[in-house]
Amino acid sequence: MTSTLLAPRTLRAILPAVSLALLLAAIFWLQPRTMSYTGLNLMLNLAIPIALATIAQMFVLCVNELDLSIGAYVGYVACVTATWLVESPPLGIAALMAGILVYAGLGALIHLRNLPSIVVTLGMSFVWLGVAVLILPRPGGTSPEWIRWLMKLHTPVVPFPIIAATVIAIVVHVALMRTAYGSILRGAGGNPRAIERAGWSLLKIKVVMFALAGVFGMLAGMALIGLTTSGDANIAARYTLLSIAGAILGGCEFVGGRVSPAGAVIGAITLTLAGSFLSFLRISPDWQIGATGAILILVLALRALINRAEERQ
Amino acid sequence: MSALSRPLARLLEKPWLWAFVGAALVWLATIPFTPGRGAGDVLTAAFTFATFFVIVGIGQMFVITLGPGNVDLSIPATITLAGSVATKLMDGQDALIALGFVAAMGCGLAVGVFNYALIRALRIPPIIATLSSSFIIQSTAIAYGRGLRIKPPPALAEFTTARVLGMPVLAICVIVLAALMSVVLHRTIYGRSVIAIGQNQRAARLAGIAVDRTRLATYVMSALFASLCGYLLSAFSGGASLNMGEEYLLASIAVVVIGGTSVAGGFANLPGLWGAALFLFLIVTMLNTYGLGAGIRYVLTGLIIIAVITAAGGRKPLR
Amino acid sequence: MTAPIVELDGVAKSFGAVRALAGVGLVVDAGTCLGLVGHNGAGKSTLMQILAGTLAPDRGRIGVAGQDLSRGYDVVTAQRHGIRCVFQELSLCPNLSVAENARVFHPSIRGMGWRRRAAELVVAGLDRIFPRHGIEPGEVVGDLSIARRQMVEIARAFSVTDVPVRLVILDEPTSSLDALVAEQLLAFVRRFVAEGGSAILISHLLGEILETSDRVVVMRDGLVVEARAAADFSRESLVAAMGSVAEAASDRAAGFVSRRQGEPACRASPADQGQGPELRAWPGEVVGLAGLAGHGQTDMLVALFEQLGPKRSALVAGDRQTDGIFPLWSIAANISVGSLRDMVHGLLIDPGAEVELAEEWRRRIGIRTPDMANNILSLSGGNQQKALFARALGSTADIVLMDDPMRGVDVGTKQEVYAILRAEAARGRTFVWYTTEMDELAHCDHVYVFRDGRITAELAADALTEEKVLHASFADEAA
Amino acid sequence: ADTSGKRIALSNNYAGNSWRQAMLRSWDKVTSQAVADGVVAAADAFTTAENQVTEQAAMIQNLVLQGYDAIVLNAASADALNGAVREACDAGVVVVSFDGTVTEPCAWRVTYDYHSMGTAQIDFLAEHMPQGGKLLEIRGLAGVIVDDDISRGIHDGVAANPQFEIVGTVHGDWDQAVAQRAVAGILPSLPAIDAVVTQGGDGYGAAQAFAAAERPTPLIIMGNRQDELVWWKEQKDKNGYTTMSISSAPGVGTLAFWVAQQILDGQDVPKDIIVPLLSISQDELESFLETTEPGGVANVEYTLEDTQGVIAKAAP
Ligand SMILES: Nc1ncnc2c1ncn2[C@@H]1O[C@H](COP(=O)(O)OP(=O)(O)OP(=O)(O)O)[C@@H](O)[C@H]1O
Ligand SMILES: Nc1ncnc2c1ncn2[C@@H]1O[C@H](COP(=O)(O)OP(=O)(O)OP(=O)(O)O)[C@@H](O)[C@H]1O
Ligand SMILES: [Mg+2]
Ligand SMILES: [Mg+2]
Repeated sequence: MTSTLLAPRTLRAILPAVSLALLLAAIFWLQPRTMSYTGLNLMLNLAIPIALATIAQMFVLCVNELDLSIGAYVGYVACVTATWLVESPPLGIAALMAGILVYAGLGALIHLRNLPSIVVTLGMSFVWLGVAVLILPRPGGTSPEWIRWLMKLHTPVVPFPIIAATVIAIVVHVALMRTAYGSILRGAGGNPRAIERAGWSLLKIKVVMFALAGVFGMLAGMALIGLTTSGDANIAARYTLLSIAGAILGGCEFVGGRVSPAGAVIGAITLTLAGSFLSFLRISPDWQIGATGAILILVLALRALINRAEERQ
Repeated sequence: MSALSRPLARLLEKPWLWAFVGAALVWLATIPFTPGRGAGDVLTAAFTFATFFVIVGIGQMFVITLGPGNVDLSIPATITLAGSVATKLMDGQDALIALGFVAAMGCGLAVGVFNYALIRALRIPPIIATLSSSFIIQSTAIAYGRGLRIKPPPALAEFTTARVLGMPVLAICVIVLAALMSVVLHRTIYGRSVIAIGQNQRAARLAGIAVDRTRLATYVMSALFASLCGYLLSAFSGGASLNMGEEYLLASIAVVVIGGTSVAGGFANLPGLWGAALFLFLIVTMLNTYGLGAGIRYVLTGLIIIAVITAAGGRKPLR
Repeated sequence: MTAPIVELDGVAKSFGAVRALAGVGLVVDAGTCLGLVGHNGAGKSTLMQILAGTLAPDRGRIGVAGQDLSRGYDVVTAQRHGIRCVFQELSLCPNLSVAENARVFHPSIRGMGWRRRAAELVVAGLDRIFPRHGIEPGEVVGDLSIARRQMVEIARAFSVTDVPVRLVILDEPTSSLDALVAEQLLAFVRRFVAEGGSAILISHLLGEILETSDRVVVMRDGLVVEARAAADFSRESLVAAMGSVAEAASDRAAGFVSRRQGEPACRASPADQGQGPELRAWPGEVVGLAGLAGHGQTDMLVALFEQLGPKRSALVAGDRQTDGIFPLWSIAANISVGSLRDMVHGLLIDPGAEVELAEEWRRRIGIRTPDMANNILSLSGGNQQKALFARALGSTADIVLMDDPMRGVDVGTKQEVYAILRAEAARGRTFVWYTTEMDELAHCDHVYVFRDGRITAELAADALTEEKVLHASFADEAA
Repeated sequence: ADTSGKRIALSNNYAGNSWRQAMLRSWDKVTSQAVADGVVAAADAFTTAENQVTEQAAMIQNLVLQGYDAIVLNAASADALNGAVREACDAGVVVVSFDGTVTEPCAWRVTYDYHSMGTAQIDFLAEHMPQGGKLLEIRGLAGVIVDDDISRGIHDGVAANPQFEIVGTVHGDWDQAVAQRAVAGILPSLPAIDAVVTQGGDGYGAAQAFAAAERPTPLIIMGNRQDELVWWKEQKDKNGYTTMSISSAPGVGTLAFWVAQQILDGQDVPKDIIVPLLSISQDELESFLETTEPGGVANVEYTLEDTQGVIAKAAP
């Protein structure tokens, strides 16, 4: 029993969770006040939109593609949510649906023309940013009441962000890792030819995965507005990089359909906390940015240990 | 097939062709709005600025060719660090130009080795390793340079802005450099090793390729090119600044992929870097010339990139 | 008599300038096993891909169970009519579990409890064909050895959900299996056929074909050149029909002279060896690694390769898809990558030398392609394997390590390769050769038998018998 | 009230340019003196690594958790941090925003009148070029309020002075190199330019682009970087080149610090405090150059007394 628990594959699967636990422990130690309902709530709620964006990126990674536009898309959604969704909900909903449709269309275009997704989504990142600037030339807008209410929810005992993160991880895990069609979707990343030979449509799979990325990107943008209460075209510019880094940190791989929804959520939270950790350390301003890097490296150095263990086996 | 159409078909297969076609079309669309010798001036400006994109693009291209997951996100920070260190050491004196160069290259060497140590010894995925190290490098640059903008030595500044027959001297040097690197890519053991590793790292190891040595060399090279860019850029734009590298994060990746290099690794080409760099500069210039608002400009930039790549189409896998 | 299960007529297919099939007819009767043989690149796999619906023919008629299905024939149609195919290159998703891979193949497995049903289905299939297979349905396919992956794929193809299985195409199913497991499979195919199913079996091991098939069809250069009852063929007549020279039995044992003098070229022990013989190989020797598949032979070869380094040794990889080929490169570049150091003049690789090396080996080992500058994937499976062979043999390494290198290589070429090996060994090169075929072991001077990651027996050529090898392969069983 | 036990934090979203570096150094200089004098207990500076809204929001929340009494904020977004700022206010923390200000009503704002930074440029031009002329506008980063405000000021100024015409606009993203490149790209398509209106900090890049294109140097409105001032001085000495410099001084952070201290002290401070822009005229050039460190930026730091003066002026 212990031998399967300590098997490298299991170790690697729980690695992201262990990194996160260590980081949290360090934060609690530095600043015991964070170890409270409000503390956790404050520290974690901003990780929710990043986790959602990371999940979106993960869907795209799962079929061996990369989305460089997710940050700009989240910005677009944020602008739509902060303006049209409040002023005229039907228009807002239509704009959000259009976003998902465009994502699905991108999936189809990339598959049919066999295009490198990274270039197409790079182009799209400009398009989303442009549309966002057109919708909201200067920062502003307000959050729809219900989103705000949801994001500020005071759940009993366990803070809302923890519940939300768990729900996201479980829902996506069940849908992608446990359902029958989910295995086809992942298989398309592992060996597209085999999936095709078994009679499945790769076109449909790409469309589904990109549309899912669109949906989760949309949720990320809406959640973000719920927290920030108003929008800005550049609001999520760094999400592209964060979502990729979060997914990789969570054990997803660039090719081969090896993904982990729970890992992605944990990875996103780890990245967010690494930034927080810093503000609990008193470091000279010159080195604060560098400290973020050092923390990431420390958290990841754990991998080395586990890989060593694996090599010895 | 007739004798004439065969070379033409060969040309049409070149992955870099479309970046140049895109650049040419955008240039033609700009000309009607540029009176007199404006068309030539636009090209001169394009070559001037594309040069810097190409320099970092070369390093990034070798890294990306190493296969999925390989990308160097520390390029912007390295540019900043090398630029700051070099200008501070040279302190505006022509006599110290060589010293500044050596110092910049030293920064690159250190960064490259550090990056690869993280990747290899600590087994950190390259994208996160280089992201983390970029923070540390940026901090080093801040602590060292304190954001002071020191003037470059006049002779160096003159060199980076010099022209012959309207063509920037620096651009000519970098065209030669790109040609050299193209030979390195296709005709040396090192280049072959990079391409082989990018297709299948395990197979490469079993085919007797020195995988670690090649990957180390590639990350070091990427950092060296970034440093070179930082050195030249700080001379060109009158000093180093802390954010001088910022826009090279996306740009270095963009010129590589728009230039027709495969993001999945194992397939690269150098001419495409020039095509893509010119293309990206000329799009901005064209839209600026049309005097459109920022929103519309972004949208059009994106659509033009997608249109060009769609026209080029992808390569179908064989089996 | 019922209508034949499959009738192909005038099927043709070209890839650019290469004509893979030049109008082929093929009839498979219900309740029979059809053996399909032919040299590497004869067009067997192409024909089967057309029958499986994964490749569209340029022209030709496809009839299934008396119906003409030529129009719009595709994978889904083939599956609806109970036609299944185990492709030459594995078609499993490495990131999915064994059970999930079964699900990929069977759209009808879904809804609640699908994992359990998929697992049961694939395990039942494995139990039926390969008793004592030891594969867990939850295992991730990427972690399985190539032989086990092959077993999963075969079991999957024979498993039944909503559509009855009428015809199973097996494209070189035994090339990655050891003799014992291959025997299990062939016995199962006989049972399957006896129960009324049909099968098409492709193999370069003619013994298998003659034993298992009812009828044998021989292809050559994209055409069917002969089709007769298996009983009408002998090994020799089959070889002749394929257009190869008859194989000469190995005479290693007869005039065997040990070369074991002086210093060995290399020596090593498996990691878990403990007590027992050490692997040693002398210059000029062909050393065989025997035993059942997956008992540590491949690890031994990789360990040797790491120990010796690329200057002294070259390796012919076993799993050509994941360890061997560079899929974006030409055939020539795939070969020359093993010899780059020797082709450098000044600082640069000499393209002339590359072309020369490629052409030399095209000639010596008979790689079938119009142009060595074509992509490696344009080659048939067996020809890709020859390119990997050429990579190792063409290098200047003294020690050549070979991981079951004859996978999918046709009879004629094997003879040529044996001859090359002998010639190279005579020049002082050392070969360490893992194989599961007794015929191939007969070409070795010295054989080490592996069991559970350890060497359990060491046999010189004059002491080598099938019984001894089998005994050592199961040595621990009795204890 | 006594503020000697109070702790103040600076939450800064970006440190990657010389303005921010100067801001951080001014902060350090002024606040460490204040701490040494026992005016406040602590004044720590924090910077985010990613210049990103969510990261800064998290930082604000963490500062609240750490029990700071006041947060001085240079925000990554005018609106998007409102949620976090509201929570800080609710927790009883004083929030004073400056430079990158926030719109949340509970926070104090120490702002420059960026609109007037635009109009002042045109007013200057109208005075020095009564005949009018063709202008090139260099803007900052699209979608950011400061960019929008300055640009509006410029356009309003042009509307009031119809002898001027803006013939080209580029976005320089407040980055010297980007501005230089954008100007170089558009110049071939432009007629002769009489003046360049900027958002500060892009002047030197623009000058180099004109020189590279072998175009006559127009009147370029300068920012406050030392290299811009030096270039101006060189031109002035060579041919009497005349221009002005208008910009925001990085020392404004120290003003925000004192504002926070005054609020903690129980003083009545209006929510909006307008700070005069740092404007350098032809005559003041030399004196500013003397006090500006090479490679740095022209700056003014504020004392408690200065701050009290500014507050008094802002009070209704
Ligand atoms: N198949 C493999 N899988 C994982 N690790 C391997 C494998 N083969 C070798 N290694 C390990 O990789 C490390 C370096 O091997 P590699 O062949 O890359 O050497 P190298 O440093 O590139 O060679 P050189 O000394 O020529 O530069 C060794 O520690 C080796 O154990
Ligand atoms: N995708 C392709 N592109 C180009 N040529 C191809 C392609 N697929 C097959 N060919 C060519 O078609 C011919 C027949 O190949 P096929 O794979 O059917 O041979 P085979 O009889 O199965 O050989 P083997 O015994 O080696 O598996 C070969 O000459 C091969 O090079
Ligand atoms: Mg075949
Ligand atoms: Mg075999």
